[in-house]
Amino acid sequence: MAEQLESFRKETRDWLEANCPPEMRQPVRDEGDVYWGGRNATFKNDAQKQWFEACRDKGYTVPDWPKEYGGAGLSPAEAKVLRQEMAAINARPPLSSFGIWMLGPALLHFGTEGQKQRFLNEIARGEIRWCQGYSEPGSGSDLVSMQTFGEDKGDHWVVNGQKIWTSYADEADWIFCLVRTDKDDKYKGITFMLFDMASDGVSTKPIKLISGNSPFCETFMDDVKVPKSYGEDVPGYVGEINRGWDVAKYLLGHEREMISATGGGDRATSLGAATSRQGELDPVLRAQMALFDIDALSFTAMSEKFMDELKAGKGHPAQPNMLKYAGTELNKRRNELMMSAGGSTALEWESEETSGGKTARGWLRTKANSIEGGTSEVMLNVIAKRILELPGA
Amino acid sequence: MAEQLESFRKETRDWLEANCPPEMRQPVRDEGDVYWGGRNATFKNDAQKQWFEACRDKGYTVPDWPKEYGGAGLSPAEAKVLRQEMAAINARPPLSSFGIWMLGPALLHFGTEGQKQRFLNEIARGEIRWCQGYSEPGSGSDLVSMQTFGEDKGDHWVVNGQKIWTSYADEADWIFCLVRTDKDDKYKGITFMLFDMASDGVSTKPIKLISGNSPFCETFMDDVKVPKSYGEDVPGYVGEINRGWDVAKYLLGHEREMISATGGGDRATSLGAATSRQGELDPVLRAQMALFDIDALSFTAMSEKFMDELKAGKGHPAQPNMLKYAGTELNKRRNELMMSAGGSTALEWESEETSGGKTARGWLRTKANSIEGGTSEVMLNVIAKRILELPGA
Amino acid sequence: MPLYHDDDQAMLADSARQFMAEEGSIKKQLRHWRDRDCKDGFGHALWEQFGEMGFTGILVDEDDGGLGMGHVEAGIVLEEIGRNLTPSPFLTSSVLAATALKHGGDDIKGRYLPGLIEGKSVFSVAIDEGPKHRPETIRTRAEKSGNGFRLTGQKDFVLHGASSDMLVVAARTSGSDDEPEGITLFAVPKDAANMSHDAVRLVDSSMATHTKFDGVELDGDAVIGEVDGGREILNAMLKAGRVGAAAEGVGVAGGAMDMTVDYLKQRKQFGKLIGEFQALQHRAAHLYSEVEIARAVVVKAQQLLDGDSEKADLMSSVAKAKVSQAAGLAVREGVQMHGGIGMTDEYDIGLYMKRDRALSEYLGDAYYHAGRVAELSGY
Amino acid sequence: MPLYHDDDQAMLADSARQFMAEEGSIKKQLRHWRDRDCKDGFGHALWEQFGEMGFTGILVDEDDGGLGMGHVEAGIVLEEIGRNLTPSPFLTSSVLAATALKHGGDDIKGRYLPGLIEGKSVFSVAIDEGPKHRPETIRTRAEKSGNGFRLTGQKDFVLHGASSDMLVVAARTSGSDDEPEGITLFAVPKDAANMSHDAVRLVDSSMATHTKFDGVELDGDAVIGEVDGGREILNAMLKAGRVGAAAEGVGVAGGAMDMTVDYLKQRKQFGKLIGEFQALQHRAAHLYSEVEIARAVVVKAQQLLDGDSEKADLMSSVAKAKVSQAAGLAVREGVQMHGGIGMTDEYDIGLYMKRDRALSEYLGDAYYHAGRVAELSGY
Repeated sequence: MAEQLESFRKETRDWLEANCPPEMRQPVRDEGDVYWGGRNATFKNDAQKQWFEACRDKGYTVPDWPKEYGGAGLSPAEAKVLRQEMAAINARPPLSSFGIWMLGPALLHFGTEGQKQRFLNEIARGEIRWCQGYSEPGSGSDLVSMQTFGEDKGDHWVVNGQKIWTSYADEADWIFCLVRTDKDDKYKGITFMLFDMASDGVSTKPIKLISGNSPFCETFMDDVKVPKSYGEDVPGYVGEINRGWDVAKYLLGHEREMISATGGGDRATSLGAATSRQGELDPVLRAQMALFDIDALSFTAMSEKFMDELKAGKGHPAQPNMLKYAGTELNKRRNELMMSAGGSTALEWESEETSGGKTARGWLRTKANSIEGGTSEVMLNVIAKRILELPGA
Repeated sequence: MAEQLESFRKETRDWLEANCPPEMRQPVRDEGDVYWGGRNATFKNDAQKQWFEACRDKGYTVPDWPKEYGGAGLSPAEAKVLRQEMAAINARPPLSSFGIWMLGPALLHFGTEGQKQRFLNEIARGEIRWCQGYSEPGSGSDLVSMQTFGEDKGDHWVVNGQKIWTSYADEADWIFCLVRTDKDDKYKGITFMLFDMASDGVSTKPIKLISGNSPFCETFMDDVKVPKSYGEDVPGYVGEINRGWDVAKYLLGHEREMISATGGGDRATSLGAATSRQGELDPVLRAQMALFDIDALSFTAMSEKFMDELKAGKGHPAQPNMLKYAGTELNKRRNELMMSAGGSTALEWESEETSGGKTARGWLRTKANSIEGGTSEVMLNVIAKRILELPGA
Repeated sequence: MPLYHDDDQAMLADSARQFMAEEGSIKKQLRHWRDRDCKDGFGHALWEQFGEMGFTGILVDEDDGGLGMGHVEAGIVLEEIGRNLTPSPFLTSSVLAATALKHGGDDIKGRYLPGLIEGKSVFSVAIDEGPKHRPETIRTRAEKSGNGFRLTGQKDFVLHGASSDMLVVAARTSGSDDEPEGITLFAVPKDAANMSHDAVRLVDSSMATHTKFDGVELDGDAVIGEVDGGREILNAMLKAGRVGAAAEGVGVAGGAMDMTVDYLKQRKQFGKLIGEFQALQHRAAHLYSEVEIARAVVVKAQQLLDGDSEKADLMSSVAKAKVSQAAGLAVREGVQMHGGIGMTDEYDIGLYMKRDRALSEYLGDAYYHAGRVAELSGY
Repeated sequence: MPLYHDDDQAMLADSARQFMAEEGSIKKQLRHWRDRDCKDGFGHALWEQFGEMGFTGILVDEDDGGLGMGHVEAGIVLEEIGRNLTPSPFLTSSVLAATALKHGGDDIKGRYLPGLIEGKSVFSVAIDEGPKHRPETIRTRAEKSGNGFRLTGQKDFVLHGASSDMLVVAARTSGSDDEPEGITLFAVPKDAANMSHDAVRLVDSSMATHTKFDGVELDGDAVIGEVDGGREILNAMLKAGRVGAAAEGVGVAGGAMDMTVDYLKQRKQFGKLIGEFQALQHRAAHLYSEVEIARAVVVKAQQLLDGDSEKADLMSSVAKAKVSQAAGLAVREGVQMHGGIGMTDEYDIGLYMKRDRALSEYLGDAYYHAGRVAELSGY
């Protein structure tokens, strides 16, 4: 077993050596370095193309998915080895996509064989770029109160409504979208639909954030026709009609885990050590930094502990909520302190010295951490109810 | 006007010079230095007796009460001058009592002429010591849910029930006590009764606190007979029967003002400056001290501002709630920091060096500040509702 | 003096409130100039209106053509500026520079005050060197040159630097970098040769400069006060500036809080107004208390400053720090309680967060002033 | 190593939990001894039971008759001690002194370890001088005297000092007060002449001494390890002690939290269980997160210590500080949420507050360790 893994590690190392171009062995600096795939995708340079294609052909865009759906069929242990070896050479992800992170897991769990064959392969091969249609202006934390409605027309629905916070809706090919199909049942009246963003009646509008331009959009649906089927065994929805909330909940849990996994920022480094390099720290600020570092290092330990427990099947289902709550609050505090340490330089919004206000924009962007993927308040509600079993509403 | 005041100041100074013995010109060190009056009161020494009697005869135990009720009938401006001149020589209060602080104001506002004549004079002359019967074991924040019941027997009630947190119940002569007289109306079914603690069926039990022995008691009432009248125009209750909640609310507001006035601890001194005298401060503790001092000095300003506004009739009725909330929370924080500064010495519970654990006991005692007289949670509810006008329960 | 506004001050507050809400609103000023990428970051027309209202000369002595009022009155205007996020050079010109000029001779007053009072002139102050406010250390040097001085060095975080007609510059005329003494203040006119501005837009859309003095030649009459006697004037400026910034911060905090409390009364989730949720109620109530405490300490500091009290220095730092904490809480709670839309540029709450950040940093953040409070208190 | 207990550790935890809940309960131990004004502050019979359970020798090598386990295992016992507020000399004897003795020769081990393992001997450690933990400075001096040493100085906050059979004393054999080197550790027997204890009861009812060494004559074989080589042993003791105290603190925090959450489910006010109020729910949920974070970092620090990692020093301070913050929150929230009855001696929640305070202070409070974290991280 351990021997097999070691031989896999050796193979992987060799394969990476042969296939990952030097340009792809550098940290992602900006959005331009990310390859999202899709119908209209272009490569930034040859290295990006070469790296993507090598991974695609090997199944390494989604290494732990089964081979028949475009993955490499790696075991969890093998997938971990691959991650470690890629990290060791700073290899960039060959393909980023909400298809991989969100829709894929939902289809693997709820999809029909036909859906998996078609959509998972498209995702794995970077052919179709997906976006997500969950929140609505009136339905944030209370997601299930959403109003976008699909009228049943026999073999299709006619969908009307508005979604918000659809990341990259303006660049995505298809959307997975929560649509109300029964107005009488709040929870059992939602269908998890899949449709082409090029359909008649779909339009998008980018949302500018306090941190500047953003990938988020508003998405408007005006008499959009969504087929109930895209061919044999390929329904136009995931799971059952009117039971899309089950799929949505499954994905929300998944999303919170993902967000919490990145919470707390770069955990390996001491914030105080990093910021003190900019100049001598004010003694009171130094004290706050130290108190922060204590919290951050402790949080990292909890994060590690939960991952270990999760792997061992010992995890509590509400743990991701705690990670998300504590991790995002910590990340906001980290950025407040970074702004303080940076002083007036960190206030600069457009200067070259700050790479266009990177510190300030990053700081403002973290304010969304405790909102997106479930607010801190919702997380606290869940902890109170599901872990502490406190009574009442 | 100003001239009159100046001549009053001169007279007061002379009077104090002549009447306040040197022993009474020192800060109160412990409970033994306080004179509470009452049927069984004894004086600690001649000076205490002399000072009390001089004040009693001058009406200075309750200087701003009308002369006919045992006061000196001073105007607010004159009373302030007296306070200033007493403070200038560190004069001790000649008489402390819940009669002065609590029942007196209630009688002045709600009492009959007969009640005022009798009870206010008794209070002013230190003849009767009162205690307060409000809370019950099941009714803390939700005071109005109290259950102690008085059965109407025509010319008297028969009272059964239990009160808690009755300060000095074991040393008091009479009690003013909330008793349910109508079980059908929560608010309009409570009577504010007055009765002798020597009545048959009244018993008390002291409560030991986490900080050690305390003046608090439990008070048990077992078929206690409370007359509806103590003579002509002297009802055995304040206000109307079944409308004791109005009196209670009035007094609660009064109590909160009193507690908030002492909140935040000794405001004139910097905590950091005081504690750094014990030795060099740890740099992180120093930072916390400085942040505390900022909050404390700012709170003092708010406290001053509210008093000024109150005097000018510009006060908001919910301001005492804010003072109580912020002041008591601050006082708890102050004591936590004092414990940290004191280190292992401050942990000592019975040693001579710490005067019997004064720092530790004081620290623990402050934990009650945010409970007694209305919890911090109740204060926040009131601010949310009455000032911010937030909706709902 | 009671810690509330007297009748005259209440009248001033009414007119400032009305004026700023109408003329200085976020839509009319901050967004207007920001969306046009205005290189000043504020509107000169509004500044002239400030002059017409008499705001510009609030702190200028009556003998010098001003209103001869105090920091309570200046703070009244600043609080409304804060509440409406009104971009203007009021703090730098009418508070900081005006305080400096108070210490100048008739000649320099005559040169600069009329323009200020009319709202035609904009003044900046150049104190900071480096990203953090450390006025104890002044490295910029002014060396004797002819019958004047030659200024060399760099100043940072010079608000409105590129838009100003005159900069009050703190420079060293003797002693070493960290010495308290040896500082002189200069009034440097905008057209001074060898002065260059690197103007940058800040997070709150205001404009600040890194200003270089590369051997700027100044006449002797550019000196404000006495040569080597600038530290005292600088301290007076800093006290006035801290208390002024704190007053503006109370406005920022109050504006953000009011927006948020309003939102709590409008937004529904889970079939309820979110303001019905007790967890949010308690947070809002706590925030309200903190803002009221901050408001009170600002008035206290203003009165102490107006009364020339010894405690004014300490309390100016207390006020600056407390407001920074309270306003920081207000904008963070504001953005969080607004949820997703609080993150959008379309809603104003994020603008409060941005202004608070810049204002907190200006003239020293809460940490700097906490350290100062400890030192002034002897620990 | 995964950050959870393996099967053996889980078994140990089960038996420790059961034992401590039954034999070490608040009623049976803490209140029992306290209400009798016991001069030890703990029960010797229970300490012998610790011996029978094998707890006493958890950190003692198997070769020396112990269980040869690590800090994870010691922490399992300590967490249950914390949860039940069980008074015992476990931390000073089985963690701190045992760590010191690990570095001693066979002779000294043979003299002291059997008594420890049987739960018959009680050991103390004398490190602090003055009210705050500052082990960087050691003023107590041991001067050469004959073929031994003569010990002079005073130690404070010596837990169980007057009840102990042997004290591990850190003294200076060379160098000046603040020097890292020049420290030697001594095993001072209880009957040493010229040693006197001033025993005081602490807020948590434990007993500590101010211990005076007024020319205590010690043989050379009282030295633990090498002369002048004590700093390294002291550091090992401190790391073990911090992580151990942190483990106990997690128990204190967890015990206080569980009591409080139970109370929220029982107490009614305003016609509702108070646990239905969202403001309290959110505070309880936040508290739970903080306690879980503290629990995790303690396991992390234990594993690093057991693995002899370089990071163990930093993480031992992180763990001590984090637990102190989390447990402080737990007891403060606990007392407040219990309302009036939380203030009474009759209810246990106040006992948690008292123990937390003493434990937080022992071996350095959160502020001390925050400073250490900054220094170790290079800022």
